[in-house]
Amino acid sequence: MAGANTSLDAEKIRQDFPVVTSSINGKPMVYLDSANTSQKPVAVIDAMTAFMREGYAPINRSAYSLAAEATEKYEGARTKVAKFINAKSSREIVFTKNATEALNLIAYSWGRTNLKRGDVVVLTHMEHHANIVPWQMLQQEIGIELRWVPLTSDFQLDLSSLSNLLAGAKVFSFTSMSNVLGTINPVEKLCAAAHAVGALAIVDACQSVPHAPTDVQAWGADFTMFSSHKMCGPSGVGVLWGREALLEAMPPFLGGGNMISEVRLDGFKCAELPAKFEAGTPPITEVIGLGAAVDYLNGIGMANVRRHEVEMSSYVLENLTARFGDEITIHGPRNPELRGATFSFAFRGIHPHDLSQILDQTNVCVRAGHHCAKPLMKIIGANATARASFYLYNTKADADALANALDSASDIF
Amino acid sequence: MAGANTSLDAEKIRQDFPVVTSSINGKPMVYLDSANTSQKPVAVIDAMTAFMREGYAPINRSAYSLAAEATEKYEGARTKVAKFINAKSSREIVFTKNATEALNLIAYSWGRTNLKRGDVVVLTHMEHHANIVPWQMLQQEIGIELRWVPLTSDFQLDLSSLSNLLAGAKVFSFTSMSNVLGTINPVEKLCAAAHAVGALAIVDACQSVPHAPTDVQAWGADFTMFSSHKMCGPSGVGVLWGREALLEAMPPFLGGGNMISEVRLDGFKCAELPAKFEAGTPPITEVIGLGAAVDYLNGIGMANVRRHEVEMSSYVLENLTARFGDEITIHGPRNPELRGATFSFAFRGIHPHDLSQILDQTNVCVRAGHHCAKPLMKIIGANATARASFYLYNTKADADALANALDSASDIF
Amino acid sequence: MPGVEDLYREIILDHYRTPRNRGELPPPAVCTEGNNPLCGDDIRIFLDIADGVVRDVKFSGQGCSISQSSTSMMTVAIKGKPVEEVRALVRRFKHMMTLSDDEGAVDESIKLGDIEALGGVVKFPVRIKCATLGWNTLLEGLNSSQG
Amino acid sequence: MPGVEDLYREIILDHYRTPRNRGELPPPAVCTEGNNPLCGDDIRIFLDIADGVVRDVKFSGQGCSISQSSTSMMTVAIKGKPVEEVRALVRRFKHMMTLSDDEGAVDESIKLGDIEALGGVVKFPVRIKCATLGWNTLLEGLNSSQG
Ligand SMILES: Cc1ncc(COP(=O)(O)O)c(C=O)c1O
Ligand SMILES: Cc1ncc(COP(=O)(O)O)c(C=O)c1O
Repeated sequence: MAGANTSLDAEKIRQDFPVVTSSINGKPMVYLDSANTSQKPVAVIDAMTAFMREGYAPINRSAYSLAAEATEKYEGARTKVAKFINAKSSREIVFTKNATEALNLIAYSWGRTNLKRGDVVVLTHMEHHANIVPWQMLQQEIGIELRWVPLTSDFQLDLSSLSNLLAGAKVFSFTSMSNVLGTINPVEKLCAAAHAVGALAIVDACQSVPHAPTDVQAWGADFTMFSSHKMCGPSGVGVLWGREALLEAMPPFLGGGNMISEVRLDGFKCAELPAKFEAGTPPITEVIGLGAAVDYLNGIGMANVRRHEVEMSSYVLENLTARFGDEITIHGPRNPELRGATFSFAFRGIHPHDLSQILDQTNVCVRAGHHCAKPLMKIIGANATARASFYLYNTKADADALANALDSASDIF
Repeated sequence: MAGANTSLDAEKIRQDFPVVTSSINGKPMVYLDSANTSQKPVAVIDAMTAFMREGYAPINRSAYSLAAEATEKYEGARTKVAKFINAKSSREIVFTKNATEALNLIAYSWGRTNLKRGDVVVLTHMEHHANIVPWQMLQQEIGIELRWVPLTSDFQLDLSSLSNLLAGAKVFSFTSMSNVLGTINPVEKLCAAAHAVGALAIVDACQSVPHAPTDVQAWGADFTMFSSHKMCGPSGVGVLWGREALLEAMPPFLGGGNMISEVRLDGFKCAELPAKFEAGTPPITEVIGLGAAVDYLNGIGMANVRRHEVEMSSYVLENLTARFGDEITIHGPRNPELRGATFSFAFRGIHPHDLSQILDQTNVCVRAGHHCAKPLMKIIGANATARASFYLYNTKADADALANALDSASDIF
Repeated sequence: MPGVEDLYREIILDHYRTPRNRGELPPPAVCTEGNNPLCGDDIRIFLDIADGVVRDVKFSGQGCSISQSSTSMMTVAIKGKPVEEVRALVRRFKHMMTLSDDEGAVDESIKLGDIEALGGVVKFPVRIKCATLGWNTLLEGLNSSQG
Repeated sequence: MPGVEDLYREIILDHYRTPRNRGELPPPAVCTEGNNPLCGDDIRIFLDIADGVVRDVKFSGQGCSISQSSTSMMTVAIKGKPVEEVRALVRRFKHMMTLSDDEGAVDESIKLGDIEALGGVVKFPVRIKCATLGWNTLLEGLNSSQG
């Protein structure tokens, strides 16, 4: 089984995740939907529970110790997140409700201020709806032009015409890793290409921050964002990172408490970063939980997480192909080094929804659907796919369970 | 002590709140900052912990049982919230990250679509920044006119010139209860006044939903919003309620996953209510926690909560006045029936920040500052006040502890 | 956890493997499109209505076994029926799916026949949208062809 | 939990009760305004600078004991001092408040005198903004009167 010759001890790590080690009807859980949302380790759950039982208090606004300590914990989490992605300063870290809000914040605040009719925003065919719809809303509203980087036949971005697409562009916004195909994109190269034409480089890092070391400065990115709930943290909090000068120059997005330094009947003045973009009471407990998730991941080491997932990818690809040959079509790269451990596939003509339902009989949890990437689905010629995604707590046993469950699916159809 | 002749057994209720019954340095906690954010009962903490340990899963998108059950819990919480405020349908309940986002959602989505240069939005002098700044942003952007309902000398809204202020208005947005003064506003009457001139009635119910029964239909309101974290629920989730026809007609606010029914390269179609306004992964665990908070409050009975707070108000007002006479100035109504149990005050010329610091020596937690209502502070002639706010878990002993701590503050100053 | 045998009854799999009335109808038949935003399924229903009677019906599109078989059974049940009867049947079906019904009383006496087999779907709430996709699309078609 | 006696030292309360250099200076003295968004406190610093020396300084505004006494002590310390010495003192003070210093090395040998009493504020992180309000406002004033 796993453990001995892998980069991290997934068998041991599993024990930290109560849902992962649970069983239903006596059958063990096989959670393969972490690209959607990850399970939470006891360390995170306990940090949240302890805070709510012992230290819950408002932050920023009150002088009493309980509140001062809550503030320190909250701001401490910000520092942890800043270090985790190698941001220059924690002033560059804005807590949002999820990655989607972060992308909307950029489109509303930076976009409405800096884009005008005819301006070009370049996206790719493998974007999540969160990196499409906010731009389409701007398109409707002010008439920007959207251009799309297409795919090659082996599920990479087709960069052959990138310079044409980027010509005159104001923004290049792309995912660091496809949540459908598993493809990992060459982020540094794409940021450099954007900057070469004076465009902003926005990296949707939802699928890579949880799975590999991140260095936004090495990327040379302008903005990035990701969600706590995909990286062992709680739901209800996302992170926007942006270069300080950019954030500094942007107008506020949501207005209200905490984001102001002055309010009079005739107008308001913004607070400093990052408060300027954190209107209202933030997800206090959740940010503290995210801080615990960062600690947890650091304890394991992101390079180890990445290595484990490369190993899982090798195993899954070899196994499924050996066992099912042409009966399974995996929509994504074959080289484990070029992908994350997220596999979308078609199997024996069984509709993904039915497949997911049947796999569920043995607690194998895979997602079926369009994975919030409808344009991509159309391009790969599927209405829906089944998707199995592996994380640090998944072992080869999980991959075997998937294969076994798939095999028995044909008993019904 | 409390209990015997009050409407609910606060001594018993306290036991449900670990922070409330905790002590620091051997001295019991006296948490008097619930108008800012409330403590959480064990029932809520346990519901969240149990979900994260046993049932955490994505909602809406996956067919496997774990996800289906999570979806049922999430949607079940929506139904609970709808009933709690007597909404017509749970389609009218949108989960946001906090009340502030809800107000911004209205200003961005309804406001930008329906307001134009010169249109009038009426607010009051006792609004929280969350119900001021989003409108000032619209003012900057499209040039709407803001008008303000002033206060009477006894801290009520001065309605004598309301019909003049409302003449030609498109929106009347006001708080159901002041978070500084404690004043409870005549919501039904104000909604009717708005409707009489064809204006929308928006009720900021952050300070009343946690403390008294709410019936949005009886109010005759168009929109209302409140925050989970002030009503025994977790941080990271707020509620927007709106009349279905209004929400139906509004364009989306945040774009991304879950809020669409179709996305193509050339555009998108919105999902139905309420998904249309819930872009991205929602605060899953937090919404389920809010559902548990609603159950908890229903178990006690909101009418009982209100009665307890009226009793607390009587006690606090009598006690502080009897003990300190002119040395204390309470900025707010004297009649306990017309106010919530939130008291802003000035005491013996001691700066509120210093006061709060000294009270903290005996774990008496009161907020000091402008309470996110700077225009109101200016009007009542204070840069800052100290504020003690009581909730269902506070007893007369807490009020006594406040008075004792105040008295000893003069030892230093 | 209910077993999949409650879901995948033989009659359902039969309609899935051998769908009835699959195809398209040329205009003036009314074509209505429906989709399930959760799983990406889409369906088109073609209705030929004259003198208040569904004279012909066909469907096309992609979907899972539940949406396809449910739609197939539906077409069989409504072909040749007066529109009012069809509406009553839709109400009866949606009632079985325990979805609220805003548009009139349910006639419990209406026989569902083979369609009864879809009753097991109720135990799988996520799949209710699959089972009702064709029916909701039909309803839209009926409404639009009536004016 | 640190006790308030660490915060409210006698010298601090003395400057609070009897602030030095309270008042305003007429133009051409430079007036800079600062405020603490958390508690609503505001402060105005009036600087009369000539030949690179702070010839006079006054302050007005509302605030808590910490912000008022800190500002009062600051005015005493800087009056008559060369601007460069004042800047070094500000750096030294902010260093004591354990705030990062981006603008140059701290000269640990600079004596703070009475101001040392504010060291206890560090144990109350929320109050650091109170203690530094006057100093940050001074810094802005120095910058604007030099630019
Ligand atoms: C009256 C009022 N409105 C709005 C808000 C904003 O709520 P939140 O910070 O949860 O968004 C608050 C609380 O801070 C409030 O008291
Ligand atoms: C690539 C990508 N971008 C954006 C998102 C949106 O994240 P969230 O739903 O947490 O806002 C996701 C996840 O759903 C994703 O996989």
